[in-house]
Amino acid sequence: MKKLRVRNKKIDDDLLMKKRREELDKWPTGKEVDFDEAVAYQKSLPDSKIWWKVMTKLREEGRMSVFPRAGTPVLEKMIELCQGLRDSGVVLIPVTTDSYTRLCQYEKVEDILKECEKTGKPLLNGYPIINQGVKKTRKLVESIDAAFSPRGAGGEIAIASGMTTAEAGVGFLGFGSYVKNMTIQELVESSQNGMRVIGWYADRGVILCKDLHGWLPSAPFPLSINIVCMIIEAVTAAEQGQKALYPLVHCMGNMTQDLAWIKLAPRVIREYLDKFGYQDTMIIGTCPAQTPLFPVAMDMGGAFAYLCYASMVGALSKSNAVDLRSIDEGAGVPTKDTNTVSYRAAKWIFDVVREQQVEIDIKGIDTEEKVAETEVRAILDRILDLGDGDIVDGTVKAVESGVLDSPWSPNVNVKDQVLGVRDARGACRYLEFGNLPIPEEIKEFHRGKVAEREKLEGKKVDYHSTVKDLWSLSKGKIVGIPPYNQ
Amino acid sequence: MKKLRVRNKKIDDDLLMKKRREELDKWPTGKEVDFDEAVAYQKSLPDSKIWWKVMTKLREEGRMSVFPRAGTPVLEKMIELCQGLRDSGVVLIPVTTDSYTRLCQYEKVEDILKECEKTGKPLLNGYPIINQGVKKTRKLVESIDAAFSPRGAGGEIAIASGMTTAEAGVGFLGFGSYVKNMTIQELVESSQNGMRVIGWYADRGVILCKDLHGWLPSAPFPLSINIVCMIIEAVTAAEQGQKALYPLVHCMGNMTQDLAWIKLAPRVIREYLDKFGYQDTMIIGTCPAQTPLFPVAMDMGGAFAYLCYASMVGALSKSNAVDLRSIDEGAGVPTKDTNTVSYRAAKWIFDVVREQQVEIDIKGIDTEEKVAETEVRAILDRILDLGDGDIVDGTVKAVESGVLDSPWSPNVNVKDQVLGVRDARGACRYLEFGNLPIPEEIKEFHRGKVAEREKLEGKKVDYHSTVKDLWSLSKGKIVGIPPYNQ
Amino acid sequence: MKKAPTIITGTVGMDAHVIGTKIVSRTLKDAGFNVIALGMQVSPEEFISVAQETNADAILMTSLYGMAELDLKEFNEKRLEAGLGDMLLYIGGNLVIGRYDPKEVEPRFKQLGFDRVYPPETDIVTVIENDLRKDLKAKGKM
Amino acid sequence: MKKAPTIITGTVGMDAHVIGTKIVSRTLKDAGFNVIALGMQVSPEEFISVAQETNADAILMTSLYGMAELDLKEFNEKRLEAGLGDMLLYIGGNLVIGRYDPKEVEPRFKQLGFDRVYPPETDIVTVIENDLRKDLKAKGKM
Ligand code: B12
Ligand code: B12
Repeated sequence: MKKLRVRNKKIDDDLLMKKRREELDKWPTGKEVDFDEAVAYQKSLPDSKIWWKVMTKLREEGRMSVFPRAGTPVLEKMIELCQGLRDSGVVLIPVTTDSYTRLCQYEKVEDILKECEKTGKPLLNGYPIINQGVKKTRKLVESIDAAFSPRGAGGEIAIASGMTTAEAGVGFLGFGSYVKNMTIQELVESSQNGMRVIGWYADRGVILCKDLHGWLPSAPFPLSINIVCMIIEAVTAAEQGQKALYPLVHCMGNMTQDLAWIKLAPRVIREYLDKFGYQDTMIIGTCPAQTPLFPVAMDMGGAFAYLCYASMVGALSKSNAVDLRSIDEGAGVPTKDTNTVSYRAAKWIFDVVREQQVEIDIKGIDTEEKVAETEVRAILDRILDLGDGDIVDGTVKAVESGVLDSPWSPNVNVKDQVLGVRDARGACRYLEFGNLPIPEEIKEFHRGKVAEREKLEGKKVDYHSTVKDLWSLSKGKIVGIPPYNQ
Repeated sequence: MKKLRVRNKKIDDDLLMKKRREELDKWPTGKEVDFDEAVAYQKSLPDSKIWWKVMTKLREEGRMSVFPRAGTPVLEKMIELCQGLRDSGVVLIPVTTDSYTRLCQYEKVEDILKECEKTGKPLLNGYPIINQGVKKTRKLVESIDAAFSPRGAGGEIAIASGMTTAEAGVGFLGFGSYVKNMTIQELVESSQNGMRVIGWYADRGVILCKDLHGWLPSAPFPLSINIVCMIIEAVTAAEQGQKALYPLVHCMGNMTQDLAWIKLAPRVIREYLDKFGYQDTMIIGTCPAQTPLFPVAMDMGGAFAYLCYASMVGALSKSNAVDLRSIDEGAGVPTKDTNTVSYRAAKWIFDVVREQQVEIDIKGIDTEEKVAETEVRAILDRILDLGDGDIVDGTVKAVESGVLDSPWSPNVNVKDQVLGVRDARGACRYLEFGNLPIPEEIKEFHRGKVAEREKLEGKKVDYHSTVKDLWSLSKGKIVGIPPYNQ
Repeated sequence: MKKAPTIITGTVGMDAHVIGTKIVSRTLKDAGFNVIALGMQVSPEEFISVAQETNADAILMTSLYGMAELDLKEFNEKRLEAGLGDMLLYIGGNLVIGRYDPKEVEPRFKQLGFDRVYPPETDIVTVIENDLRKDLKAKGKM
Repeated sequence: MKKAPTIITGTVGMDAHVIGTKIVSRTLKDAGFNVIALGMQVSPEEFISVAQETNADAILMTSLYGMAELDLKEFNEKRLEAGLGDMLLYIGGNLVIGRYDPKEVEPRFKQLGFDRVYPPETDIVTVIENDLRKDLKAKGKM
């Protein structure tokens, strides 16, 4: 058997320190970061601000939290927004950064931020963490008794501010959904020859947690590709010293599949972490996520139902948290009030259903789990073949050849030769397999399921079905049976 | 074995016709009813207005409808309200009557109704079906493509208007929750020596459907008493000629129990119908109901979550309908808009989850089903003993002696010596057994579960726990574990 | 020590919602009051005649079904005629039909003679401790 | 028959929401247009230079991330300078941050030079059939 390994040129400590400063020097607030002081500050945080400990405590006590999305540019408004979340029972608070910050356009941000502060209007679609800097962001963190996670950007400004998650490893989210021209080779280089900052903190006893996102399936699409990418993210993050991880499991709205994937993901991730020798990296839970399109603003009832569905799946799968949007998701950035009412609904489900510790079984979960698992193993085997045992090399070749592929990517270096559709019961199936190395009998299984839908609807399933399926949950119609009385 | 039977002095046809007219003569609109014309009108109705057929169609197609509550005095507003319901996918429409109509105070109603029409204000808490009469109510029925059910009152005015449900049998809902001084003997007389109107219609090919309500458990309370009463209602209704029935199963918010009861109720009702010789009376489905207190008006998120929970239980149990309140339930009579948004949420769950035809199993359902079934059989056995095989005589003696009993009744002739509380997982248990003939080992089971809660909360469970439990769902806190971080 | 004040409870008119008044009654009893619990569907006349007979110090009335104003149209007149002007009058529950702002409804019920008017789901223990004892003391009834 | 009109598509500024513009592009192609799909994150300058190069008849721009107004501040000036005053300009998506009333936002984008401004989740097939063909014909481009 090939020796399994992760390509990684470990840079030496001097260079690491130099690179860290260089990164921080991109904007004046970088000066607010003193590395040793940051470690000391992190170590002074109470357990209730440490992400992996909060997750663990939730699981041990049989409870859940919403993991929302929240970001608004002005600090005082941001504190208000987050306090609103805390009041609705949220103990895991994200700091969603704005799009310009994510693209390092700090000068532009500075001007707009001033305008925001002057006019009181939220002209940025998130919290500009770099421009706000450590002192101000610590004020945010200290104001609210919860754990914080920077989303999309933040680096050591976030860490020094007392946020307790950080990104390491090969990140498919950015590559697959946010960038236009990056190659997979560039992604690997940038995340691998990188700074090992997470490991540096871990060596000093500061464990920064991370959610595994995988390659975002932007539409109803089987989750196997995403799970493969979560495994790659997990193994490469562990290699860089990340000690606490958990999968965000993208739920597509078919209850059987959603529950099957929530079972499967942590199990196979654990297995591969162990295989690669990262037994000491913890998987501290699971967090189902609401992925497909949200009902439009006018359909408040549908929006509530969708988030209650996701909360219910989280509660029944005994997850520690659910990545939930607000009822305003289809409309725009949520306000404090729409967040509050949305997460109050989720909390009702959590407190009522999760705490009952229901042990549920659904007919067909086994099949869905087996199908997804077979796909995951087939794709990963091929990747390790391509890399001759090296998961990173294999990943590069896999993306280049479409062995790893996902639909609707904005990235011109992605093959984009695959498509998913729903079947007669709303489960996600492959419509186009592209170059995915999926075993023939599994392909047949998908084709059979697609044929069932064709029979039910009396018409061919094609690209247009895929487009229509983007809205299946949003319109509250997941299954192809015709409307009542028609 | 004793011969099982239902006491019933069948009145002769002439007397029946006389009594029917007497009843109708209580208010001038009674003249609008011509019996033969009513039969002809009923027979001319399309399937989509015939309750039992709509229910059957829903089940056959694997779909669901909300079964809401709706009633407002002015006809035009009532049509608007019902059209709003239909637009949100409701095909089973109730006509909730106002409190004065239920108590036959038609003169009073007439004055207020005039006032309503003049001012446009809904001064009555429902639709005064008797005062509105046949012509107007037919307009309501004909305006909307759905089946209609009069709630609380209506008699032959409702039937002649084209509504397709009607009450027969010994009705515990009124006796247990609406009246103050009636004895069980009086209840039995009034419903038994009654008019056999339902049978009269059935003989002419008009099947009027009925939901079995049982004795309303006004608080978290095990469902066995309620199910016993549904069996009594079923058997006595069948005796009077009712051919289509279905149980409203009162869900208390513990998912395991709710699903167990939904399985149990139709099964034991069928069994006893057969035992008593009513094989030709159909059970056409199940309809879970939201029974405990609703979240207050300010907690819109909680209200949505509660109704999504109930919808979900309905969908997972493959029920044909769910008896749902609106998010305004805790506040007051709902408007068209709050109905619409509420039932839109339910419809999302129905269309997304029900149509997936999920086959669910939950650990513990068997135990809950067995416990409830054992209780039901023990109580029914005692009733049949007391009545020497006659279920009606037995029922009279059972209520008089507290062998049938329920908490919080307004009726002074009810023992009211029983109480329920939730256990450590939110399931409903007996706290006080009163005179219920529950087997000792089952009593021990309840006591053990209550003890678990006492251990968890570190304090005695008593009357105050029962009062607190009235609000457990409404406050979104069903299980006794202390709040997070305390 | 004075003897315990006498309090009448019940739902007015045709209101069948009995749970609230049952809890109110038991809580008052547990707090040491002399309670006359009339249960549900008590007519305004019955409240008045029982109050006269028992020389009651207060009525804690309940109405949930939204039609209290209709039920209480002539109540105040009659109770003043009956010489019960000094008796405390509280009412609680869902006082009108539909969603409402308690602040708007309060004056309407004060007009009908009530000393205090409570919004839905009022905690009765707090009312006893914060309002009832104070008001009874102010009237020299405790 | 005239040759098919040329339409440019893409998301403007830093907007990464590409699915909508991908669907718009394919639907236009299927409807017989000559489509130049620039994908996501197209700068205003790029839209203008590609329009000049290809002599485009219309741009169907997309923006979902709420910052379109910031991205388009100087766009209209520049395109008029570039002599593209006659080219049709449509924009669709989530045009500002937060929940909004499309009626209020429309005039702001018309000010920025757009001929038509669409609310979130607009059906593109309807737009092509009802608006685009009509507008192109009116300009003699079809
Ligand atoms: C249970 C219930 C019933 C049961 C009642 C059983 C019984 N005999 O008690 C049944 C099924 C019979 C029933 C019938 C009807 N109901 Co009903 N019912 C309810 C429900 C679900 C709960 C009420 C309850 O028991 N609350 C619990 C008790 C403990 O609370 P409470 O009474 O408010 O009392 C507390 C406080 O208010 C306070 N308190 C009470 N009294 C007083 C007095 C004073 C002075 C003070 C200080 C405090 C105080 O102390 C208590 C403890 O904290 C509510 C909706 C909800 N809230 O979820 C509707 C509700 C009250 N019902 C309503 C209606 C309309 C009806 C019906 C007309 C039609 C129908 N929908 O079926 C009939 C009317 C029957 C009649 N003649 O009255 C409406 C009232 C609407 C309005 N006012 O606009 C409600 C709000 C539901 C709705 N949105 O439609 N109902
Ligand atoms: C998928 C998604 C993402 C994916 C995008 C993947 C990708 N590369 O495409 C990812 C995860 C990357 C993402 C990122 C972000 N997103 Co986003 N995202 C969404 C989501 C869930 C769906 C968008 C979508 O694909 N819709 C489906 C397509 C087909 O619809 P469409 O684009 O509207 O196009 C249709 C019509 O509008 C029309 N149309 C499109 N263009 C045009 C043009 C013309 C002229 C015409 C006539 C018609 C037309 O045709 C299409 C077919 O009918 C929405 C929320 C929702 N709706 O549920 C949020 C949403 C758009 N995102 C939002 C935000 C804020 C962000 C982020 C800033 C932060 C974040 N929340 O993560 C980043 C920004 C990244 C960036 N630089 O742009 C906000 C925008 C808020 C606002 N405007 O106020 C939304 C509304 C969510 C929210 N409430 O917060 N997002």
